Amino acid sequence: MACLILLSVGILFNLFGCIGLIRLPDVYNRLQAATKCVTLGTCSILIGVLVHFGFNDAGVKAMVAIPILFFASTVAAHALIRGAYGFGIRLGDRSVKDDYKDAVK
Amino acid sequence: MIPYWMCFALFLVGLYGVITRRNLVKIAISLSIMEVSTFLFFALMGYIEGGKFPIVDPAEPGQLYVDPLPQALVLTAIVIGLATTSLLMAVIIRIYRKYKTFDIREIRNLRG
Amino acid sequence: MLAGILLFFIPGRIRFVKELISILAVMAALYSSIVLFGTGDKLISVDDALRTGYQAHHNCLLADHGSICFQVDGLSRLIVLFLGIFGLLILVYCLTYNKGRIKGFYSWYLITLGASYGAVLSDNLLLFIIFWGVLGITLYKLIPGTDEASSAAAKKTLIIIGASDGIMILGIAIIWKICGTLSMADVSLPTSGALTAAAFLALLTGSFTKAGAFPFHSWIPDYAQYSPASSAAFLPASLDKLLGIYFLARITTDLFILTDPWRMLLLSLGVITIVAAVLMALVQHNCRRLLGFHAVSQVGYMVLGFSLGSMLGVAAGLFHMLNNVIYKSGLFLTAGNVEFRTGKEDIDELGDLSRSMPLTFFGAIVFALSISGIPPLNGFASKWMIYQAIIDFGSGSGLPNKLWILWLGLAVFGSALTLASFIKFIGGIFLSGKKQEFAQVREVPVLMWAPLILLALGCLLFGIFATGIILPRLLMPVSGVFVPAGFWNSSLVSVLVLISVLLGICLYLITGMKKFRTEDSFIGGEKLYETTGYPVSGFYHTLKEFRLMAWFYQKAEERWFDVYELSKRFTLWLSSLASRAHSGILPHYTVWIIAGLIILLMIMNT
Amino acid sequence: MELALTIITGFMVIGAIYAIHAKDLLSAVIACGIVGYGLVICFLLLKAPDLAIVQIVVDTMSLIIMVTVVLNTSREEPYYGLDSRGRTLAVAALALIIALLYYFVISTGHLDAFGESHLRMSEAYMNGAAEKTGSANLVTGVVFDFRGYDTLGEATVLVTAVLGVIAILRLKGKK
Amino acid sequence: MRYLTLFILSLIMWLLLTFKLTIPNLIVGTVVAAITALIFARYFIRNVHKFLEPKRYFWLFVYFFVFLWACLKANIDVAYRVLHPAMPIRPGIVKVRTTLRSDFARTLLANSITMTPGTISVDIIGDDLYIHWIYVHSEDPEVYSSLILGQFEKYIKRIVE
Amino acid sequence: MNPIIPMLVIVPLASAFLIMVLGKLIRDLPGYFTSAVFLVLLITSYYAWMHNGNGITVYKVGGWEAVNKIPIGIYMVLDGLSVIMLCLISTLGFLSAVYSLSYMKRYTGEEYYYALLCLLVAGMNGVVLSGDLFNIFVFLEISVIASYALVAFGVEKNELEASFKYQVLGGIASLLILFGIGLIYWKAKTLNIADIREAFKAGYDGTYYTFVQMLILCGFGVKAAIMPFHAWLPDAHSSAPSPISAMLSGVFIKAVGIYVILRLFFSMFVISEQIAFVITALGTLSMVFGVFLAIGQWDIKRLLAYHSISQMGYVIMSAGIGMILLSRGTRPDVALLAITGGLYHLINHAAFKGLLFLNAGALEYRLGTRDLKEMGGLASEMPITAGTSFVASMSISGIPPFNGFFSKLIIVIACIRGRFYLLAFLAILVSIITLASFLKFQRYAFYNKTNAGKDLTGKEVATPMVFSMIVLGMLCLLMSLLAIPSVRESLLKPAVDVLMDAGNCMSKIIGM
Amino acid sequence: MISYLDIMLYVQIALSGICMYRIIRGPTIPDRMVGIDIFGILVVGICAIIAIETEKSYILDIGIAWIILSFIGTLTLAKYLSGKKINE
Amino acid sequence: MKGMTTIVKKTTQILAGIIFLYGAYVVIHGHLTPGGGFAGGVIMAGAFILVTLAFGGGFLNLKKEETGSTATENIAVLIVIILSLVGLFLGAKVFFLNFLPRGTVGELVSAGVLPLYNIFVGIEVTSSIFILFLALVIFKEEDT
Repeated sequence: MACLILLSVGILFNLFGCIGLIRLPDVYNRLQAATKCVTLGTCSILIGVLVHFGFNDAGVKAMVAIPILFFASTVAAHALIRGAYGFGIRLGDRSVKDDYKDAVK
Repeated sequence: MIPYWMCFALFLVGLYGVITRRNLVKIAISLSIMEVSTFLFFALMGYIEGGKFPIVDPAEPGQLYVDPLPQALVLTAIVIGLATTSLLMAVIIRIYRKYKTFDIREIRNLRG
Repeated sequence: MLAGILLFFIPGRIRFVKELISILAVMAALYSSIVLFGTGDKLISVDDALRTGYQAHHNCLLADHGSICFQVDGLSRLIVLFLGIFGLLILVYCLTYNKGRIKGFYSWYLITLGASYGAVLSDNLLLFIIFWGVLGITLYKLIPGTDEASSAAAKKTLIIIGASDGIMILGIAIIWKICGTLSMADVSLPTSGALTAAAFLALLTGSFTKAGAFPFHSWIPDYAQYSPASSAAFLPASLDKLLGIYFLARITTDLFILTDPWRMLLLSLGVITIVAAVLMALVQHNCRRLLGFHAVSQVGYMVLGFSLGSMLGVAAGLFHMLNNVIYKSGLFLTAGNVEFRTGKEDIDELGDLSRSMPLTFFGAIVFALSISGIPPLNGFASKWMIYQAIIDFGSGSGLPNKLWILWLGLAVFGSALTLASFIKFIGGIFLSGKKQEFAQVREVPVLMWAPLILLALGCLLFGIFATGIILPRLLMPVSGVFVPAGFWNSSLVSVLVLISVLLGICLYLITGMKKFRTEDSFIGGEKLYETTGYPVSGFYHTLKEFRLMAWFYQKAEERWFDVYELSKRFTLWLSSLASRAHSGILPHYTVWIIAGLIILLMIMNT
Repeated sequence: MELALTIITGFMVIGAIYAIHAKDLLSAVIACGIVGYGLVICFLLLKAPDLAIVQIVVDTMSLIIMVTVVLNTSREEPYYGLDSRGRTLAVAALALIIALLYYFVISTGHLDAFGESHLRMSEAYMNGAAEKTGSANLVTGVVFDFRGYDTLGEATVLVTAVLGVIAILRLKGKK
Repeated sequence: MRYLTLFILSLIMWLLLTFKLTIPNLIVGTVVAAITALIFARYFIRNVHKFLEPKRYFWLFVYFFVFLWACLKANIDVAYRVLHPAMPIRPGIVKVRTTLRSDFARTLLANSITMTPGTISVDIIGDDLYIHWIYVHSEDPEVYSSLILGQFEKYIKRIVE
Repeated sequence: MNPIIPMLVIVPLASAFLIMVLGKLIRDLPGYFTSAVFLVLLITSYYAWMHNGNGITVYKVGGWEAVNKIPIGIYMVLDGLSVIMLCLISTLGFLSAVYSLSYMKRYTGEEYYYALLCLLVAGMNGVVLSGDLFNIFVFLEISVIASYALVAFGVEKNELEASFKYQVLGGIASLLILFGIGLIYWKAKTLNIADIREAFKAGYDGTYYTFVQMLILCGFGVKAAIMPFHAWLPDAHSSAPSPISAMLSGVFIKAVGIYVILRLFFSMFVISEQIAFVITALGTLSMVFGVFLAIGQWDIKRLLAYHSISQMGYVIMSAGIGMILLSRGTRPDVALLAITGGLYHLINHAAFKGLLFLNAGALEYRLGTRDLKEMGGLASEMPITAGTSFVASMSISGIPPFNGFFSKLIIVIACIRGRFYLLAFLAILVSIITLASFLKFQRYAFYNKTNAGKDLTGKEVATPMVFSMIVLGMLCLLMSLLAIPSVRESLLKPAVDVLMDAGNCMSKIIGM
Repeated sequence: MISYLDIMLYVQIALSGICMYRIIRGPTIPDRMVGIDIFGILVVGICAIIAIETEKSYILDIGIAWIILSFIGTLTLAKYLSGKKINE
Repeated sequence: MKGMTTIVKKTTQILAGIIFLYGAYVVIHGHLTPGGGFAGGVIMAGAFILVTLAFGGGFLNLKKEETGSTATENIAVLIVIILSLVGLFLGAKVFFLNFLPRGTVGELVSAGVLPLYNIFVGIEVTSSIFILFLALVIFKEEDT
C-alpha cells in the first residue's frame, strides 16, 4: 500500500512537471519545473519500488538508481540551461534580472 | 491488427521521408525511422498474450514465454542498423565538406 | 591443317621465320585442299577424322543432338580449292607489301585461313558459326586502326559482322527447334511457315552480310578503303565472297526450299545491289572505295543467279563467284601496287602510271574488262550464264518469272555502269595527264606482280575455256549437269554486249565531257550532284535523271541507305532518352524502386 | 495492451512525421530520438527487455552520432521549401505509400492476429532451452548459442562499419 | 591511493548491484572493480583521503535529510507556480558568491541548488555562482544569497572540505 | 559435418581482423597476406567443388539437431549451386587481391582496404553458404556494408556521392528484405529455407504470398540491380577502385542478388507461373535497357557498369524462362537448358566483366582518366591490356570462340525451344548492341590516334596487375570448354539439379 | 480488468505524450532538448512500474541504463548548444 | 576553458567509473538479465564518451586512443572467433560448440561459454563505439 501511495505521489509530481513543461513561457522556466518535479517524482516511484520489493536485489537496484538519477538529471539540467544561454535564447519577457549576461561577455 | 498497421504506417512515413526530403541528414533520419518500424514489426510478431518475459526464473518453471526468436533477430538487426547509420553519417560529413551543401538535388555529379 | 594454324598463336620474334612458317603452312593447306578436292563426297565424323588423319584436331560442340562432323561435298571442295589458291597468292603478295603494317599479321592471316577452311568444311551449323565468328574477329584485327577513320571502319565492320552472327544464332536455334538436328546434311526445310521463314531470313542475313549484299553491304567500301590492300584483297574480295556465297548456296539449295515470294525478294535484292552499288561506285574517287562498291555490286549477280533456283542459275552464280574473286582480288592488288609505289589512293591525284608500271597496267586492264563483261574474259562468260539463266527463268510461271525482263534489263544496266566506272578507274590512274611527282615510280617487286599476273591469266583462262573445261570440271559436280550451250551464239549475245558497251561508253562520255569542260585535268566522275548545277545543253534530256540521282547521292552521303548508320542513330537516340531519365537525383531512384514494387504487386494481384 | 501499443505507435508516427518535416536538422534529430525512445516503451510492453536495453543504447548512440555530424557540418540549418518538383514527388510518394498500405492490409488479414502467435521453430528454444544452453535469458541463449553464427555476423557488421567509417574519414584518399 | 578508493567504491557498487554474496560473484566483482579502477582512476577526484574521515559521513547523513526537505519544498513550490492560473513567476539570473574552495564542493553545491526551490545553477565562474531563479524574491544580493545557499553551504563545507 | 564449410567463412573474417591488428606493425603485410588467404580459399573451394559432386552437405552450426523435423540451429548448406558461387568468389577475390598489390599503392590506408576486402569476401561466402533466411540477411549486410565503404574508398566527390546513393537505396532494399523476412516468419514461424518450404505447403493466402514474394524480389532485386531497381549500380561500380569494381560487378551482385533470388524463388517459394513471368519480364527489361544506357556512355567504368545490368538481365531472363517451364511442367528438358544457360552465363560474366574492370583500372592507373575521349592508340603501348580487353570484349559480346558466345547460344536456344521468340530476338539484339558499345570502347581506347595532348607513359602496368588480367583472359577462353556437353554435365549439372529439383533437395536438407 | 498499476502506466504514457508535444511544438531547440530529457526520466518511471507489475528486478536495469544514456545524450546536445566542437 | 563547466567535470569524475561498472555488470550478467555484450558494451563506451565530452579532446590523446581501440576491437573479435572455433578443434567438429559445462540456470557462472562470448563482444563493442565516436570527433578536412 505504501508502495502504491509513493507511486501515486511520484506520478502526481510527474504530472505537475509535465504541466509545467507545457504552461511555462520560456525554456529556463520549463527546465525549472520539469527537472525538479520529474526527477523527484521518479525518485519517489523508485522509492516505491524499494518499498515494494523490500531490501533485496530489486530494491537495492532501485536505491542505486536514485543517486545516479539525481546526479544525472541535475547535471543535465545545468548543462542544458547553460547551453541554452550560450545558444542565444534570451530570457523571457517577464524576467527581471540577468547577471549572467555581463559575466559571459 | 491495429498495431501492425500503425507499424507499417511508420515504415511508410519513413519511406515518404526518403522520397520527398532534400536534406541528406533528413534522408538518413527517414531511413532510421524505417528501421525502427521494422524492429517494432518483429517484436509485435513475437508477442503472445499472457506470455512472460523470456527470462527463465528457476523458481517458477513451466511458464509461457513470449517468442524469443524474433527478439534475437531484432537484436541483430538493431546492431546492423546502427552500423548502417554510422557509415551513412560518415559519408554525409564528407559529402558536406566536398559539396558545401546538404541538398540532394545539387549532389548529382553522376548521372546519365 | 587447323593445328598448324593454331600453333601460330605463338608469334615468333624474327619476321623471316614467321614468313617462312606461314608460307609453309599455306602450302600445306593448299596441298591438302587439292587432295581433298580429289576425294569423293563424304561426311567425316570425328571418329573418321581421327582414323583417316584428315583432321588431327577438331573443335568441340555442345550439340546434344547430332555429332560433330566435317563434311566434304562438291561445293565445299570447290571452295576449299580456291581458298587454298587465293591464300597462297595473296600471302605471296603480302610478303613485300606488308612491311610492318599490322601487328601479328601473319598469325591473324593464318587463323583466318584456317577458320575459313573450318567454316567451309564443317557440317554442323554450330561449328560453322564458330568459325564464322572467328573470321569476323580476324577481319577486325587485319585493319591497322591507328587513325580515326580506319578505327571507325574496323568498328563498323565488326559490328555488322557480329550482328549478322547474332542473327544467325537465332536462325540456327530455330532450325534446331524445328529439325532437332544441326547437321547441314540433314536439314531441308520448305520456307512456308513463319518460323522457317524467320530462320531463312536470319541465315540469309548472315550470308548477305559476309558477302556484302545490299542491305548489309556498307562495311565493304569502308573496309576496302581503310585497310591495307592485302587485307582488302584477302578478306572482302576473296575469302568473304567465297564464304558468303558458299553459305548462300548452302541455304538456298540445301537447307531451304524456296517459294515464290522469297525468290522475288532475293531477286529484287540482287538487282538493287547491282544497280545501287554501281551507282555509288560511279561517283567515288578513292580507288579502293570504288573497288569496294564494285565488290558489292558483283554480289548482286551472284544473288540473282542463286535465286533463280535452276541448275543453270546456281552454276552461273558459282561461276560468277569464282570469276569475281579472281578479278576483284586482282583489282585490289592493283590498287595496292599503285599505293605501294605512290602512296596515293585518290584517283584524282594519280595519273599516267601506264608506262612506269606496265605489268600492273596490264593486269588492271584485264581485270577491268573482265569485270565489265567484255567477251573473251571470264566476266563475260559468267555474266552471260546469268543472263541466260534469267531468260530461262522467264519461261516459268509465277510473278517473279513474269518480271524476267526487268531483272535482265537491270542486270545489263548495271554491267554497263560498271564499264563506265572502270573506264574512269583505268583512265584516272594509268592514262591521263602526266604528273611530275610520279616520275620516279617504278614497277613493283616480282613477288607483288607475280600474283597479279597469275590472276590475270586466270581471268583469261576462265573466260576462254569456260564452256570447255571449267564448267564441266568445276561446276557440274556441284550443281548437276545442265546444258549451257543453248543460246551461246545467238544474236542476243552480241546485242546485249553491244548495248552494255555502248551504254557504258555513253555514260562515260556524259560524265567525262562535262569534266573536260569544267576543269582542265581529267577528274573522274567527281560528285555528280555538284556538277549538275552547271547548265548542260547537250544532254538536257538526262538532267531529270540526274536530279533524281542527285537526291540519291545526297542521301547516300548522309548515309541514309546504310543499315548501320540508321540503327546507330536510332540506338543513340534511345540511349540519350534513357540516360536522361538517370538524372542523378536520388529521390527519383527511390520512387522507381517503390513504384516498381507496386506495379509488380498490381500485376501479381490481378 | 493493444491500446497502449496503439497510443505509443501513434506517438511514434507523429514524431516521425515531425522528424521529417522539421525545419531544422537538430529538431529532426531529436524527434528521431523520440521515435526510438517510443520504440523502447513498445519493447517494454511487448515483453522484450533485451531489445529495450539495446534499443536505448543504440538510439542514444545514433543520436550522438547524428548530433556530431550536424555539429561538424552546418550550423545554419538549411531548409528547402516545396517547389513544383518537390510537390510532384510528394504526390507520387503519397500515392505510392497509400497503395503499399492497401496491399499490406489486404495481404496480412489472414495471419495470426496480434498476441495470438503460435510457435514452430522457437518451441524448441522454449522447451527446456534453459537446460540446453544453461542461460536463464532465453534471448541470450538464442543469440549466442542457437544462433551464435548470426551474432558473430552481427559483431562483424559492427566492426565492418567501424573500419568503413575510419576508412572514409581518412584525411587524404589518394597519395 | 585513488586507485584503491575507486576500487573499493566500485566493489561496493558491484555488490549493491548484484546483491549476492557468493564466491564467484565476489571474484568477478573484484576483477571488474580492478579494471574500472585501472581505467578510470586517473579521472577520479584527487584528494581521496577525505573518504577516510568518519565525521564527514555523519554530516552527509544530516545533509541528506536537509536536502530532501528542500527538494520537497522545491517541488511543491514549483507545482504551486505551475498550477496557479496566473503563473506567479519572476524569472531571472542572479549572481551568488560562494565561499567554498574546492571544485567538488562547488559542484555539490550547484547540484543541490539545482534541486532546491526554483533555482538552477547556470555556471560557475571564479567564485561566482550564476543561478537561474524562477521567482526572484529580492533584488538585494545579500538577501538572495542567503535564500539560495541556505544551509547547504555550511553542510557541504563540513562534508567535503 | 564437414569442417571446411564454416572455415570458408571464418578464414577471411579472421584474416580481416588479423590484418587490422598486424597491419600497423608490418607495412607491406596486408596485401600479401590477403592474397595468400584468398589463395587458400581458392584451393579449398575448388577442393570442395571436386569432392562435393552431386551431393548436398549440411552443416549444423552449434551441432543443434532438428527437433520434430524442425531445424532449430542455423544450417549451412553446401550444394552444387553454392559451390560454384564459392569458386567464383574466391577466384575473383584472389585475382583482385593480387591486382590490388600494385593498384592500391596510390591510395592511403591500405590495411583498411584489405580488411574490408576480406570482409566483403567473407560476407559473400556467408550468404552463399547459408541455409537460413536471416543469416543470409546478416551476411548480406556484412558484405554490403563493406562494399559501401569500399565504394567510397577514394573519398573524392564522386565516390562519396555514389556511396551515399548506394547506401540509401541499399538501405531501403535491406529494409524491404527484412520486412519480407518478418512477414515470412509471421506465417511460417521458422527461418530455415527448407523448413519454410515445408511450412508453406500447409497452405497460405494468395495475396499474402505475393506480397512477400514481391518484397523479397524487390529487396534482392535492388542488390542484383534488376532494371527498375538498378539506379545505384552505375554510380557505385564506376566510382569504386577498380579491383573492387571487378569484385562488385563480377561476383557481388551475383552472390548477394542473383544467387539469393534463384535460391529463394526456386527452393523456398513454390514456383508459380505468374511470378516466373514477372521475373522473366524484369530480366528482359534490364537486359534491353541496360544496354541502351550503356552505349551512350563515355566513361569506361560506367559503360561497363551498365553492361553488368544488361548481362545480369540475361541470367535472370533465362532463369525466369526455366521457372515458367518448370511451373508449367511441360518441357523439363528446355527448362534444364535455360537454367544451365543462365548459370553458365553467370560464371562467364564473372570472368569477362572482372577482366574488363581490371583493364579499365589499368587504363585509369596509367592515364589518370576514365574518359574514352581522352584516350587513344594505346594498343601499342599497353599490349597486354589491349589484348586481354579485346578478349573480354569479344567474350561479352558473344563472338564465337569465347565463352560468352556459348552461354548466349544456350540461352537463345532455350528461348527458341521454349517458344519465346521475342525474347530470343531481344537477346540477340542486345548482344549486337553490346558488341557495338564494346567496339566503341576498343576503338577509342586502343585503336584510335594517339592523343597527343596527353602525356602518356608508354608502359604496361605492373606485374601483379598483368598477372591478374592474363589469368582472367585465359579463363575467358577456357570457360568455353564448358560448352562441351560432357564437361558441362560434370561441372554444372549439380548446380542445375539443385534448382530443377528444388523440392527434393529441400526435403533432403530437412531429413539430414 | 485494468489494475491500478495499469492506470499509472497509461498516465505515464500520457505524460510522455506531453513531452512529445513539447518536442514537436517547442519554439526553440533547447525546448525540444528539455522535452527529450524529461522523456527519458519519465520512462524510468515506466520501467519501475512495469518492474512492480511483473515482479522482475531486471527491468530496473533498463531504467538505470536509460538514466545513464539519456544523461550522455543530453550532455551531447548541451554541448551542441554551447557552440563548441565535441572535441573541445 | 576546455570541456564543459566544472560542475559537469566533477560529476563526470564520479559517474564515469560507475557507468563503466554498470556496463560491465550488464555484460557479465548478459545470460541472466536483459542486455548482454552489445548493450553493456555501448554503456561502457558511454563512460569513455562521457569523459571525452566533459573534458574535451585535449585531455586524451585521441589519435593514440583510436589506434589502441582499433587494436582492442580486432583482438576481441578474433577471440570471439577463436572461441567459436574451439568447438571445431575439440574433436566434436562442431562450430559454435558450447563446450563448457552448463551449470545451474540462474547462477552467475553458468551457461558455458555464453558469458565469455558476452564479455568479448562487449569489449569489441566498447571499442567499436568509441572509435566511431572518436573518428567523427577528430575528423578534420584537409584544406581543399
